[in-house]
Amino acid sequence: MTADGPAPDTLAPSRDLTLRVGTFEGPLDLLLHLCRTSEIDLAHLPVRTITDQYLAHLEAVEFRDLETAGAYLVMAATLIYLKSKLLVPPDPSETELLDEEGLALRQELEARLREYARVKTLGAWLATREAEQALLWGRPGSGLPPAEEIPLEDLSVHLLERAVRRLIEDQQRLRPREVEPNPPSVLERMTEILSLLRDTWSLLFSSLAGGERRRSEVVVTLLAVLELVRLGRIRTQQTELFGEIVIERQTASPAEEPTRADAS
Amino acid sequence: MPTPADVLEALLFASDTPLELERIREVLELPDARAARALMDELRARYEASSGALTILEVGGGFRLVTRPALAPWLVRLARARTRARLSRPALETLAIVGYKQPVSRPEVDAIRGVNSEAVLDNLLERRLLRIAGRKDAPGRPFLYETTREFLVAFGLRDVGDLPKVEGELIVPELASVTDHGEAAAQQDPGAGGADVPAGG
Amino acid sequence: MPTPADVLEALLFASDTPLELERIREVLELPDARAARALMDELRARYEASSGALTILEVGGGFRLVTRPALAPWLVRLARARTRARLSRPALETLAIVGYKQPVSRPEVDAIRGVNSEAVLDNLLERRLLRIAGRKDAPGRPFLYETTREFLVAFGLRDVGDLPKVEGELIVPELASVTDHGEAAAQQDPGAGGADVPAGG
Repeated sequence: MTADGPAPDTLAPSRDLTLRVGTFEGPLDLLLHLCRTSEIDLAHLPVRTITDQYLAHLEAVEFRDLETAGAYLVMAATLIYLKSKLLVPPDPSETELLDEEGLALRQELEARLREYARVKTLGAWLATREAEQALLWGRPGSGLPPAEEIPLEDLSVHLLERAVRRLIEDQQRLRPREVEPNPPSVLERMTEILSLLRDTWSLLFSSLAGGERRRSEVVVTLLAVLELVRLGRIRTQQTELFGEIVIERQTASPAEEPTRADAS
Repeated sequence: MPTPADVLEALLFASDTPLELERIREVLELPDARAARALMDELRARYEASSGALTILEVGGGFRLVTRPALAPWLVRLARARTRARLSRPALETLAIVGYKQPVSRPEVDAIRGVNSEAVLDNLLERRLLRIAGRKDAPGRPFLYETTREFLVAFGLRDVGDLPKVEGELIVPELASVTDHGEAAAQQDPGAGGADVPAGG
Repeated sequence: MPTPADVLEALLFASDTPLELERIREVLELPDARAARALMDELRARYEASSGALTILEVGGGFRLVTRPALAPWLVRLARARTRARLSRPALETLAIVGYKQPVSRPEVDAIRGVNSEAVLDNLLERRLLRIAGRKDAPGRPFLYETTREFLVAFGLRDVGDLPKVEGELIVPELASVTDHGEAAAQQDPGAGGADVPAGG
């Protein structure tokens, strides 16, 4: 495994800060570290202990940027929420009891942690492979005659024909959209966001609208987010003006269970 | 007159990317890939028998001629300035995710790592360890990422199948209660340390 | 344990410039250049005795490991096979666009393909399948590209009029509406060098 600190290829400007954060690469990494040091079984997460430890560590963490800070805070909020769902008064000898929703949330957290643990292990495995390969030297550069000195053999003209056909077909498929920009409807986007939030409880706005920075896409996404907030299906946080917007799943919609609103 | 094995040796020597069996077959006008493989085996046996400085590696869908690991100390001295920048932990973890989930989009990578992975992905693209495999049919139509041959070479893998099986490490017991939360919740890790991955795979 | 001759072999193999005796002396911590020369003679004798593909050449004040001249024809064949294989899908697409729409500027190629085509165009220029035909009278005065005689030869065409007729028309989008698109310029073509993409994919 390489040293825990970031190697030279990470983002240059954030390096110093990252080092001060310690060796954590995000909230899951911190959480996993806490579980490992306390020998916590990832299949039976003690909510109270882990929440208290996480919050205690959070104070010592210096964030590399607002977005990362947001990610840590979303995790903190989730843990606090989860802790608030514990049914029985604290009794360390008892196993913790949660209601159905809390149970599901905890299992999801456990599953994410296990997945992250696997990723980390695989990352470490890759690091050892990389180190092994660093002991091998190949030939520097190619010993073959350079491309421009090699006469090309006949290429089939059908390759060109196929390529141009493909392009024309693509254009014909896309043309209606090009002429009359037809961004996905707000409703469609809302459905998509909710379905994404089934797999994870928080999303970054930038990663939703980030693939293609078309203004219309961003606008539709924003409208969809606002509408979902209004409907109480999601929560959003933006820690600073023009900062990253964090989108979280709102598990219980106030419309269905109005009393929950006070609790959270 | 050079023997076929000599020709193969020359091809390996001159090639800066892994040499595929199909390419060998083509250049040497062999009947099939099996014949190319047999010739490769012959040459490899010759290299193993002589205890010279070089050895043949099967990697990235082809074969490479490289120096033996034992010679690294002297080569380091030769190339004083040669410092291959090692990959950072975020880079390795991101590669791990793409390696076993490919093709995978940035939001998915973000979700697994719990942090924004844009910069790391860009960096890995630039290093040609990843490439864009298309776009996902999802909000924002995000790019899909997959690993490259460069990735295989950098980690000495024949193909992505050489990656250790992480999924298979999990024991999936019957879960009585929650059915709503699908596969994620249904997977049960044997224990806290349960993510051990056997090398070699 | 590697012998000094093995170390020398590794140094020759991994060195990208002719290896000087002084350098050998230094890396192997030999007493003087004579000792380095003696070692080189030993290795050369070994290479001459075995009739493999490689030989040691004294050149430019140093020594190089090279393939024997008799093997050159196969190396040309390999290079040719690879060049052909390396006409990746992006390369063929770009060639097709230029072939059918020449002369055409890079922003226009970008707009049709939806991705940045700079690297592909450079590659095709280098291969002499395309050449620059001048500059377009448009914002930024971009280069115009057209196909070359090599292009015709490679595809077995007498002239570009011989290109097969295809149904439908390839439309070159109006660039005014395209520049606002932004994304095209931001995104590098993943298959740029095309090394990983097999022909005709």
